[in-house]
Amino acid sequence: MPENPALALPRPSAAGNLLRHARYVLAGNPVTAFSFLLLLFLLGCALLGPSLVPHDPQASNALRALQAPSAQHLFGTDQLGRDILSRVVVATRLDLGIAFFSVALVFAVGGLAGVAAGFFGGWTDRIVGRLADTIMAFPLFVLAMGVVAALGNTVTNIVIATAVVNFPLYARIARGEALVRRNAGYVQAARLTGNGELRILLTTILPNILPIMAVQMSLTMGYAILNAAGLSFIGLGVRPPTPEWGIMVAEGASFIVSGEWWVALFPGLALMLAVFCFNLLGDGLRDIVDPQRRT
Amino acid sequence: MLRVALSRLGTAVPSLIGVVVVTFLLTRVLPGDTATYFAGPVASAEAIAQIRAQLGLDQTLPVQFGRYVADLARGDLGTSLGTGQPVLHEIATRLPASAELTLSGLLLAALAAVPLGILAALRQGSWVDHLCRVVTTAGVSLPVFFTGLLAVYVFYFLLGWAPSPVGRLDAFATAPPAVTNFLLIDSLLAGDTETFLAALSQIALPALTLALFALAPLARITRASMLAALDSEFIRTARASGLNRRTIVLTYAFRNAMLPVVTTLGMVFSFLLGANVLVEKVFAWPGIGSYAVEALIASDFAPVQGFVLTMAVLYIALNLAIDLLYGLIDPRAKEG
Amino acid sequence: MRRRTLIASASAALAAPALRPAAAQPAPTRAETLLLVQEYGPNSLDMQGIGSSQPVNGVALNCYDRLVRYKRVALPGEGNGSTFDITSLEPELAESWQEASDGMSCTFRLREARFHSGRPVAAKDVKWSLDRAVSIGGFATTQMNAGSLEKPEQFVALDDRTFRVDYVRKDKLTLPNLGVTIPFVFDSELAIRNGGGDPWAKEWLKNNVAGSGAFRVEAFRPGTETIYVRNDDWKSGPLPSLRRVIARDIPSPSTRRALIERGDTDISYGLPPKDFKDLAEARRVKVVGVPVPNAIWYVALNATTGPFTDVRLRQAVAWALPYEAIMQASLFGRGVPMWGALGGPTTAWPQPFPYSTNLARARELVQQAAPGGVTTSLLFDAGSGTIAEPMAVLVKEALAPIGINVELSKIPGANFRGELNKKTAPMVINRFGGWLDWPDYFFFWNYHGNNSIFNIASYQNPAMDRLIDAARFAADADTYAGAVKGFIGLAEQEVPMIPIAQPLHDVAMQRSIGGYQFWPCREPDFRFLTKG
Amino acid sequence: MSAVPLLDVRDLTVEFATRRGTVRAVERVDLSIGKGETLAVVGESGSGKSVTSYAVMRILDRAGRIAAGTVTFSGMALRDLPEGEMRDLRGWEISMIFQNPRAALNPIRPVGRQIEDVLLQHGQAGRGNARARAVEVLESVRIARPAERYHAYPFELSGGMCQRVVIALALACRPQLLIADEPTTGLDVTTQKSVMELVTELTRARGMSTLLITHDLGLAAAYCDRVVVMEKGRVVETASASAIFRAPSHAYTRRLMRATPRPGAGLRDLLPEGAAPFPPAPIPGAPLLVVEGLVKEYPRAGGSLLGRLAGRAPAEAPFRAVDGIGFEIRRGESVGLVGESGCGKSTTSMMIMRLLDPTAGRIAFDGEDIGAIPARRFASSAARRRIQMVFQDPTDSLNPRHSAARAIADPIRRLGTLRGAALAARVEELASLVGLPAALLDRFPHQLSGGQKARVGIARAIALNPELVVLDEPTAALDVSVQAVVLNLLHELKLRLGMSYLFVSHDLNVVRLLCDRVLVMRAGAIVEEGPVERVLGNPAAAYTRELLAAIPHPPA
Repeated sequence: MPENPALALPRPSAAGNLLRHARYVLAGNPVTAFSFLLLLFLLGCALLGPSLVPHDPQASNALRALQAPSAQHLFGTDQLGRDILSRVVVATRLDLGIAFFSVALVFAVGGLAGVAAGFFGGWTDRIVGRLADTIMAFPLFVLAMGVVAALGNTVTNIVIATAVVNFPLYARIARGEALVRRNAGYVQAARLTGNGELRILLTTILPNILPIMAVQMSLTMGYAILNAAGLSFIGLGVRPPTPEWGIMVAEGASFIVSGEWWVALFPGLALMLAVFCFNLLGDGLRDIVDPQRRT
Repeated sequence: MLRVALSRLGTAVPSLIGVVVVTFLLTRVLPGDTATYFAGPVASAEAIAQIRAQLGLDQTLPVQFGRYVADLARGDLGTSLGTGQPVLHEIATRLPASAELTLSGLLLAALAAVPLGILAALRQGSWVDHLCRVVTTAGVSLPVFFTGLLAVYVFYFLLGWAPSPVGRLDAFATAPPAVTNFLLIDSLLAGDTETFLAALSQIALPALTLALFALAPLARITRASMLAALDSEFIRTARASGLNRRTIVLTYAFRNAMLPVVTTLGMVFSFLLGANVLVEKVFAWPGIGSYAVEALIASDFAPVQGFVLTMAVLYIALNLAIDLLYGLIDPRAKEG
Repeated sequence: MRRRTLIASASAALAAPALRPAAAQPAPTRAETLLLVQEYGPNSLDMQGIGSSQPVNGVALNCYDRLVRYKRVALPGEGNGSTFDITSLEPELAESWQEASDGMSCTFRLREARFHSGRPVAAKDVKWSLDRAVSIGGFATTQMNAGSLEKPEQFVALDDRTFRVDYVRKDKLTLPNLGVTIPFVFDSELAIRNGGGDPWAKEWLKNNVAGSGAFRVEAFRPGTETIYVRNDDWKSGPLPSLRRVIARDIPSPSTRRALIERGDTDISYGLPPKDFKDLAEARRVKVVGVPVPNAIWYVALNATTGPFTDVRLRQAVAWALPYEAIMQASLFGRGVPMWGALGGPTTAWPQPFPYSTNLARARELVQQAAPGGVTTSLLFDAGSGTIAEPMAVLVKEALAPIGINVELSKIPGANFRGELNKKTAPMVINRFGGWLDWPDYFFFWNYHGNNSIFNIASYQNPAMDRLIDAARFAADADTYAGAVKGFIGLAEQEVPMIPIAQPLHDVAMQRSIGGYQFWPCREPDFRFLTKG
Repeated sequence: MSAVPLLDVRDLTVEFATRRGTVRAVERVDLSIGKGETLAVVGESGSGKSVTSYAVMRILDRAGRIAAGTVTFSGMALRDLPEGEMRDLRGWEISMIFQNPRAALNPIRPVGRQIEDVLLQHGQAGRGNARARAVEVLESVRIARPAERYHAYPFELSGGMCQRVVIALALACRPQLLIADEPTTGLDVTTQKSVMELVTELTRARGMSTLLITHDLGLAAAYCDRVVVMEKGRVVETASASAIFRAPSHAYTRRLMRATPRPGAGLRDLLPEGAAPFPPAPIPGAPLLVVEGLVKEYPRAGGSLLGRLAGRAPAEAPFRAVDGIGFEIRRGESVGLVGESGCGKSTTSMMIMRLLDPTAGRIAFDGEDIGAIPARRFASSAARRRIQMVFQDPTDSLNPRHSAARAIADPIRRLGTLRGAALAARVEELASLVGLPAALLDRFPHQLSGGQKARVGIARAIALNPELVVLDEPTAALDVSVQAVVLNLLHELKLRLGMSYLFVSHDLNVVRLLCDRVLVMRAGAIVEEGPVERVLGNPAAAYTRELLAAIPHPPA
């Protein structure tokens, strides 16, 4: 075995260590550092955006419809003369919100189910496994469409649909991680010290797989945004006139051929940037959490 | 091998039952009254009731389910109201189009992603690595419908490099005699270069659009599994034995790294097959994805059910194929 | 009755190819082949069948013959083709016809025509086809009933080439209704032979053409393409100059636009109004826009439940709508304004209502009716979202300042009719079009107390019903004119629905394409089209 | 030793770029090997012994680089050699074998092909005769039926067999120097013996030089001419094997030698001088644990229902990991359970710990049949606190997210009554009992050394004053010097707290030190049982004799 001299060095504290590790990873990885900055920017838009934008994102003006980018309208205007920059910025909150809540939901349900399946095995495993298999056997995007179509196209249902299609992924990852740890020494030790199985699951297994799940959550955030955009393109998205990137791209798509490229391009870029950010961030987090398994 | 296959099929049965039940329920809770929709714009209440009875929608859910399962058992997937054709027939004619497109996209993606992933792993932390990461991530960050539209605009409308996006063949070309129903293969079999080129030029843009999307997962997994393989002890043995770099990278590291790549390839394939809905829409590709979406929007149950069942069967078949492929690559897999 | 169109009608002689083709034909050349792109194609080849989609009308039009067709009226402008006059009929399968002296039947003399199968067209085929239309149920039967064509007993085959229709009542719509795309003539022997026991051969006719029309279907690939080839033996009109027509389904409107702009297709159907406007302005391709007879984009306000039971609020909305903005941003000018009329109602239909954007009056009316303001929701069909969605957004924005808060609800196409059937939606954006171009026909569906699905406002007013009924069966022109003015005036007063615009039906085609023909069903008629 | 060394390393310094900056893993190391000589490099983990060998081969990880020094092989300066030439040298002039032979082979390539690859690479065979040559090479490492084994995959071979293949790979091109990096670590003693004998024989016969890298002084002494001792990246002593055992000159070497368990040395002898001798062990009391007819069966893998229906998998007899064993442990007694890997000793200990349910048999603890209580429910049993365990891998057995204090307090919180300040006091008391500085209690496992983690594990095990403690190879993952301390600590605690031990180990020398009685297991059964002096001094079973004979003996 190659000896790793770094491991032999004394280490001060967990938090400090993680911070230093993060800094090390970021310094050696400008792409991840960039994605962190991007995330801060997006969060800034989501929190402060509505009070910063130059125009009312919903105010139409038929006289100014479909104007190319100019000093007054940096991103141009759309079919109804609304300021695209304002709409793109304001949409950040909704899009990030959809992504965040769907990921939180799937983590809570899928992650927990997966951990239980991996840890308890037996029937729990079989039921969760079957459920995940059944969902996997569906084409995911079509399933998401079906869920939204069946429940109605509200933000809540988009969140639910995104969570449902991600369930197998989370359940599988959590199951795998729990399975590896099910008979780890410290879990056996916890049994010896009188912890019940459920308690071990919640206090021992779950916290230990959190970092790996965090990586997945970041990657899924990007997918959730894309998913919502795809649903919007089909016409199952958020209700108009609420600004949302997917709808804006879908609406703008019909103007590309006629030369009004800005209508679709800027929301498309925002969408891409956000998904890009979360994907890179997920990669970066993986480097920090688990350098061995970066994919 | 046979045992692996059989046990795979055994575990797939409950999933299949689950898919049948979920699909049935999902299509039944879809809002919208099919009967009203298809009765036409100025239908009387009786006309609607008549259509409802004709569709069997006036029965209770269990009865409808029973009928549905009985039909399925006879291989009858029902008739699409949207296109008026038997679903089985439509899926059979449309599946090759989707499969050809998806496979082409996947092939393109694999041809680009695998070398890229290997390179990134070999030069971990270098600019190649970062570039690979940024490019592939950017590819997966773009909604496919956006990429597709942009591609049509630039390559067809502005530059005129690509032919008009009107499906698998341009309107004036004649399809080669059907053998595999893959136009590229059939035209070659028929020795018809002209049709082959026509089909190739039609498939190029949509396949590229799909490939761009499939690039990221493949490149990532290639890179990761190459890193893991390169890091493993047998590579150290190979290096210590003085084997040349080519043998080490390709014969030793890459063949071992292929296992997760193959799994991901299968996953990406099944994902794309269902998810190229949007690409099919943009490029007027007569595949099953766009078929299912149109049906879903129209609350047309039968095609949605048929599509989902087909996908489920494909998914199971695909996993089986991957298992068998695994057995070819990895002797350990044969042991079960 | 004169039909109002955007362009004053004029008559022009239509050149028709006079040459008969030789017996042995070379394969159609590209010049003889037309490529047309549309959003989606037919889902059946049988327009009488249940669940047939809009493009099936095109199959009925091109592959089958009717007894009669409407008189073709040239559209103004060089090479813009023709529209029609629904009040005057021309022969198609029938070479002549004579209404009985009591006005309660009409006898048709059939021409010597042959089906694609080679069998001569006989009166029994006509009877079978019309019997089928009134018996099959669904849309076909409803449409037949609209012209008082209700039961098989009305159709009598006198001999091989003589056919009589008996009337159940005097109805000015009866004869015009024989020209729509429902009462077309099947080869009844062929159909019955292949029907597999089904007397109406529903399944077989869905996938097979058994007609005598100008085109046969060479390939029918639903969702992909439909290919038509000319029937060289067509007797019911001049032989078409096109020998082959390929109709491709291209779902993406951008692609359809790109195809026509780059010259890769001859005709592009169903683009968003924005694209038609651009194409018309660029003038590289020809855009023919015909105001769709008897069709209107409107906002319906529920007069039975919800806030708009108060007529003042309905009027307030009518005064508040941003008509100009909608015309520009949603319809891109591809429509006829239906607002700002001066003077009383005329008998023309559609005709503008006297409302225009006047926020002060609107606010005043809201103050009177609901000082605290109103919150409500506005439904529209996702399927027509390109137009309806911006329209809805503009309506929402315009109503907010006068105290009416609107939540938009985009209903997927499949659910839209279901929602309308509930009769509870307070506010709906919709477009209605009737094939039979009479105002009483429009009002019967949209305002009558029998509360059809299209009376979206659920408007109930016995006075209105009396006027509509009076017009439908009016014996003389004056009574008719009086009733029509009466119900239009009432509608302007009560505004259960606020007309916004009469849509144009646009088609983009290469400059080389001639002989365009607009029919009530709006599908392209290949029989008169020319290329080059 | 010839005048001109075959390999000469001078002033070798290797640096690694880590997140904490540059770390010197090897510093100014000098060593040389003559033709036909066998040199051992001995050191504990982190001593830089393996890194030295990788530097010689120039196969350091990406992060590592040779910062200074020269490496001369047969007069060639390896450090400046172009990579292509260096590659030709590897496997051809210098070759290497590794620890964990199964992982060292490409898992999805038949072993014969892997040998062919090397032969072809170095021109030792052409396309035509590669296969025949590979079979010859396999035969030369005494692999039976080599033509058949040519097609075998590593997973189809035993660990010892894999190591033979690795040796075959290394010797295929008849190199001049063989570097063996911990070649037998992880192998059973009997396998270790045959592998080492094979290597010695082949290298002697071919006049090769060998560089043996090991942590095991005994192994080094038994097979090598000279020994280099390394500590923290530096060479502290170089001497002939016999000299270093007779008169180690450096303090570190002396400490290392002392800490190595060996026949004739007691527990206290492992520690530096000055430790007070232990008080005499008490006479074992009444039986505390009685095991009778204990059986554990596992179903064979791969028998799915459908597979069975298809008739592909006839119902096979289940695998018996533990086959009806019986023994007892008395109060205050320390019983050793020894055997090679796969003999069932760990399964036995898990069943006694009640982490695993037995298939049959009785486990009576203080008269109560605890074997009847399902493992899942044993956590709430009263007997739980009375039986505790110290795990093999101190790192794996501590929750990475819990501090040392929390780990030690955990059993008390769950099963004890102390709370708050009393609990904290008890944790500190336990820490001092196991010799863990109180300052370390707030640290997390990754901030503790291996020995410290072992102490935390022990403190946790004794927190509830258990009567029986199962020690599952508690020192197998530790360096010898740490092992010596931990073993002493365990014995001390046993005496002080009056506990009984079941000590599971593969290392007879360690068992000899700590146990009163010993059970020797093989293939699920106990082959010999008796007082430790009798069994190890005068074994009755042939298997026990075999085990004893396999332990490497340093030259007298």
